[in-house]
Amino acid sequence: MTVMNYRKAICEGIARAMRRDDCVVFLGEDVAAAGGAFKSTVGILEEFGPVRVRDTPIAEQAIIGAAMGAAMTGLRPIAEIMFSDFLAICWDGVANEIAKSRYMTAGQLQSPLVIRVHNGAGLGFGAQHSQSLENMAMMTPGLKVVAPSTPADVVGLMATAVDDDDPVVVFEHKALFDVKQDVPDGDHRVPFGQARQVRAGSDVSVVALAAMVPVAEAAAAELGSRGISCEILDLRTLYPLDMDTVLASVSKTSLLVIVEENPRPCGWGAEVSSIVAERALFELDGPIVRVAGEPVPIPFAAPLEAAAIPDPARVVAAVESLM
Amino acid sequence: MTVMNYRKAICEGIARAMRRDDCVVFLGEDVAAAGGAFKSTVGILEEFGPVRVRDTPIAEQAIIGAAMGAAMTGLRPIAEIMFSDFLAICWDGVANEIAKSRYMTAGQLQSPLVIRVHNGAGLGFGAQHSQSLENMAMMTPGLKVVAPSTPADVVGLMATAVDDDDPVVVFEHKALFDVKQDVPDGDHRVPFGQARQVRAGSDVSVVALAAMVPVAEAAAAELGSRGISCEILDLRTLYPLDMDTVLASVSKTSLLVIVEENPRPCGWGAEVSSIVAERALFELDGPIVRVAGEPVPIPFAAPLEAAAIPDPARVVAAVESLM
Amino acid sequence: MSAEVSTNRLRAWHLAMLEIREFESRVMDLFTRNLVRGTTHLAIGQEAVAVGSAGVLRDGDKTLCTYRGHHHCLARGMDAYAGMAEILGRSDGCCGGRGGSMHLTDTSKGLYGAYAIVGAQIPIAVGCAWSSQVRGTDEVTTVFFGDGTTPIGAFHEGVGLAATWKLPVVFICENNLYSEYSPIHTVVPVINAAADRASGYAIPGMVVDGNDVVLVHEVVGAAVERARAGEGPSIVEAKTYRHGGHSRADPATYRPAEEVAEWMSRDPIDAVAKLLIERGVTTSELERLQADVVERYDEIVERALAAPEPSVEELFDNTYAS
Amino acid sequence: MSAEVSTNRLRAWHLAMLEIREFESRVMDLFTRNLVRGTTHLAIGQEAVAVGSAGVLRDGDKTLCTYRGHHHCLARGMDAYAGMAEILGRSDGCCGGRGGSMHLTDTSKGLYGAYAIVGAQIPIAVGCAWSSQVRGTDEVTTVFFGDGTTPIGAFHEGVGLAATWKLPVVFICENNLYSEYSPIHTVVPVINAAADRASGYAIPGMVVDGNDVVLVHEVVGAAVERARAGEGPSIVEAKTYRHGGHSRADPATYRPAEEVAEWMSRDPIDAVAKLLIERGVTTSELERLQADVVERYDEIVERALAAPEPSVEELFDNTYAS
Ligand SMILES: Cc1ncc(C[n+]2csc(CCOP(=O)(O)OP(=O)(O)O)c2C)c(N)n1
Ligand SMILES: Cc1ncc(C[n+]2csc(CCOP(=O)(O)OP(=O)(O)O)c2C)c(N)n1
Ligand SMILES: [Mg+2]
Ligand SMILES: [Mg+2]
Repeated sequence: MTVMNYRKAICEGIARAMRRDDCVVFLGEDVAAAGGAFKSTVGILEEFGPVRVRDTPIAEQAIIGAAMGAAMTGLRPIAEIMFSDFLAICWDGVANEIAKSRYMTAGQLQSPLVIRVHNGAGLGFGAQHSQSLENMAMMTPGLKVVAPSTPADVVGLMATAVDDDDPVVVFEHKALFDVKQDVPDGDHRVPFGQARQVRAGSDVSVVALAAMVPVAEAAAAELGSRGISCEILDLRTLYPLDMDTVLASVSKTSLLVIVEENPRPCGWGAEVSSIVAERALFELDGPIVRVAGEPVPIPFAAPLEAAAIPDPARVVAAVESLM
Repeated sequence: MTVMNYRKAICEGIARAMRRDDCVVFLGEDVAAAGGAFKSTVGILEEFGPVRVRDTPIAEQAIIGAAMGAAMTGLRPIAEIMFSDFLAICWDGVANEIAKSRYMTAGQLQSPLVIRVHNGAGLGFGAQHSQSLENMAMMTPGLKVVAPSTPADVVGLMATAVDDDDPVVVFEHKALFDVKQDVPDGDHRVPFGQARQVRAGSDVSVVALAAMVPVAEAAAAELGSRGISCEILDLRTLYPLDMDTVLASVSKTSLLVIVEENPRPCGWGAEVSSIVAERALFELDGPIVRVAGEPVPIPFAAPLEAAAIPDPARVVAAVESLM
Repeated sequence: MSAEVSTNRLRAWHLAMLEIREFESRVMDLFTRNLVRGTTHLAIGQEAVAVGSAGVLRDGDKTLCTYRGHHHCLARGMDAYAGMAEILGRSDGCCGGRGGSMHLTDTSKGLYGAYAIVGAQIPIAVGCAWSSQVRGTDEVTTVFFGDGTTPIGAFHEGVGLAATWKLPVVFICENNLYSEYSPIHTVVPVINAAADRASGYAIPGMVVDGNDVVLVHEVVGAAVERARAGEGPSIVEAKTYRHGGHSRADPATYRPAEEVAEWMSRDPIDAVAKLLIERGVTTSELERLQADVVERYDEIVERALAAPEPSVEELFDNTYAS
Repeated sequence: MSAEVSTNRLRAWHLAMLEIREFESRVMDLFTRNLVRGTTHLAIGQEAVAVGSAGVLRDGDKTLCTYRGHHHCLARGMDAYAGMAEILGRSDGCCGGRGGSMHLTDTSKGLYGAYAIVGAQIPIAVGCAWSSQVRGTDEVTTVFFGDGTTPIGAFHEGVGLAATWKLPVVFICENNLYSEYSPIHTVVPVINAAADRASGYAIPGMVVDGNDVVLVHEVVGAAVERARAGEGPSIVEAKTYRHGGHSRADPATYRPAEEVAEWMSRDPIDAVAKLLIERGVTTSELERLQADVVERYDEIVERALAAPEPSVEELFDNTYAS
């Protein structure tokens, strides 16, 4: 075990993958010489050298294309897109090419690659650098979608992502970079499609992801002190989606609250809610409540930004509305 | 009243808007001299001339940027993106610039513009020319989202879209182009945020959009012959979203089936389902069933393409599962 | 220059071009008879670009093309039956009927995909070339695109990365004078849609008569050798013409009659047939050849039409590896 | 050339540059004191590009810039208090605190936005210019971008459309030698990141010393007049240098000490001060000017810090017009 923060865990996850497999290459803007805009890839260039680790021009379509072409021809690239907001520039490559090519060619073109993006709000970066866009990936068949909430999961999910033969988009949440945790040494792996039970509870199931996991935990602590017992599930991956664990929890608690950072319309929580409403409606003792980002661009000013994304108070209120 | 097909209605809607307001300009790839790749804009160049109607290079980012810049400075552009799939190329312009600029500048930058896209499957165009992507627009605060199912709505919603001071994305469904209908003459307008009751019924509410409306109608006819009465609602716009009408119908029928063409994960139907599960759970007598596109890229071969999107038989089966 | 090319080679090229033309004519015929769904983009008139370019490649070299790519696939050795079955949406198709006319693919022949979003193939091809560099091979990637593709961002990002990293890729523009229905000069600000961009990337840009298979072979050959030697990418712009419309049933009435007539008189297959006749091949031999091709395609089309469609049980196959 | 510029004009430019530098220094100071959230990108060292360029514009002309855009906003007349309040996230900010440092906007001054996605502003600026053409005006749009922006697709799509449609827009590259932390020559294949692209669009491409306000004014002026006359767009590449890091607390240790020293010795404000002194302005007068500016900014910063933050009740304002 080694204690490390989320930022360092990103680096560790990449380094372990590159040590394990010579086919893993890493590219992105200022990821090499500068160690990344968030200093989350410091030392990778030094350890693996300039052939496997490359700084690119500012050209996200080229980065994604380069990753796909390399993946189709024997490498396992990890590509960084500096902010998830910039996926909008290269979404054709991600959603129309990478995600679909295996299907369209009956398996001939394969893209075993990982796209890492810095995701989420809370740091005052403004509307074009703060979005939570896991749902954009989740709505695209052919992509696997990962969003770790802890350093150990960052490392363990990266191992699984790099070894996976499908394209994986990993959403790393900027607001979690300083969170510290013990991370297992060696070949630590977290399988896809297994939600983590963050906290067991009996009164209400709270499903969360990424930076919303600590928000849910804070709310659960507060609710616990009021005698309400929350079970918190961290989905960890949106495709594959571990509905078995969610449904089992709901059938135990009979109440479901979903906490998601993206603006509400068509958020990942909508999908989770609709699956529960289709498969377990009669298990529910109350409405399915979604505590989601407000439907606005992320504002810059501190009080507005805070109000635009869920906080523990809103989760507490949502749970109490069900009691 | 004039009978026209959906294709002609597109042209009519644009022409009426351009006649009404000199500030309306129209641009896109081969929309002018050639009258559009789907011949849906034949005659516009001839009537309004080469200053207001322009063929562009193949450069979707430039098209969207040009539309936004023009909209910010006094014009009301209508921009065509030939296939909705190509939104992926210019999504930064649409989602990060056009959708957010009003908010980010406290109202200084305004983009009163319309983006028309050809959307949907069913014609054998393959995975990169057949997607239903209304949900991608719906998940983006700042955009209005329109998807007409009939010629009269094509004309009436275009009038509303062009006059609206917000950016509007209009999804025109390729599979509906030959559908004919009486279209009111004059200043026909369909307001945003008002679902259309396609068919009144008492047993189950069926909510649909665009090409799924006739699918729902065919299913309802079949179900009617089996003694099951469906109420069909055509949402027409996804933002604003007319949940009042949906909730009123659900409180009457107590059952809800949603029919959507997009692949299921995070489809617009997920949002509708989650709102009902949050606001009207106890009105429901059965699960909320979503009949959605299968989570695959749209395959080319006829039987596979047909199987990838909802058809009346699947809707019939869904409704019967609730009886 | 043609003097340096052996008669056997010219014969092989001629035959390859005949086969492409026959393939495309059959697709057109099937489309007109409503037996092909969706859309098709034919390369009749552009055969020399494909055959001349493919001729310089080795096993291991990679080729990426567009929705208008049947000729490139055949030129690199795709089985015509697998291509035809794909266009007809049959399970024997090279993509099991999942792709269709715009997406013929056969990685066993170095064909790394046909892409239907204008420009998308270019950064991907650059990635293939990067991979060849990283893996320490001397493989080369060729990537095809149209004149109308040169305004799009993906083209510039791809060329820029390749030039900066000196990657072994050759960008080959088939300038058929039209960006869909628009004359190319109405949508780009330069004379040579592709080659004139090269200076902006400090790489070579060459223009070649794309209807002269010998010249194409020579110019693309030089660019490929340069790439193989580690000297970086080039842009080759081949001026050519599609005999028919852009796609589907496009009658191409937007083209001046004299322009069409002039280009028809410069048919790339006629040109190489003339060379062969100059070298003593007889007209009757050429006619026999043509008759053989027709016969072979009669059989290919018949088989493809009789092949089964994919089964609905396979709908989800290959969405994911796991 | 500087001989042709009146002393009053030089004085005005000098003052404008001083104000920008003071503004930026205050932002840096506030950021260091943790009073600015998120990030900032300062233009200390690049003042001459902004002031020289803004000087050639008229009312009605439009300017679009980037996250590194404070200097352009001030040069075109943005109220410094409104800018400072915006950077501090106050409701008195030019965007009511919604935008922040990267998005200063004031359409009343022709400032049509500061964009934080590299390259995004370029097609939008082209749209502004198209609108000017459609509306039959002689307005001109200037759009700023960095050297590191030249590889991105949006840049090429925008320049291409403007060149094809002969739009009244001037593309002004501030080449500060770095694409974020990467030396520009490591990420582009040409010597002049922007100007060398011009030939690929058949438009003029000029290189100018961006630290010489007089030269900037002249070269941008010529490009603007050309655009205003309906002769189409140009690319101007101004070589300059940021004195500090890319953003936030970047110490910019990736830059060679000699390079920094050389550029520091070519400070654009010092250069114009030298001209003024040559024309008889006294050092003490310049010192007084500087002191006035400092005093004014003391007050601006104090007011901005005291201004209220926007209220949560206004969270949804301006998401939609209706
Ligand atoms: C990004 C994108 N925009 C538009 C289209 C529609 N489209 C398909 S082919 C084509 C014309 C392409 O012209 P060119 O590059 O010259 O190739 P050609 O068809 O002549 O071979 C267009 C506009 C597309 N497929 N992708
Ligand atoms: C599309 C996109 N990619 C990456 C970034 C992150 N980023 C912000 S500024 C910057 C460097 C831009 O360099 P340059 O264009 O030279 O402008 P400068 O900052 O030097 O003024 C980068 C990579 C971004 N904002 N947008
Ligand atoms: Mg062409
Ligand atoms: Mg720079």
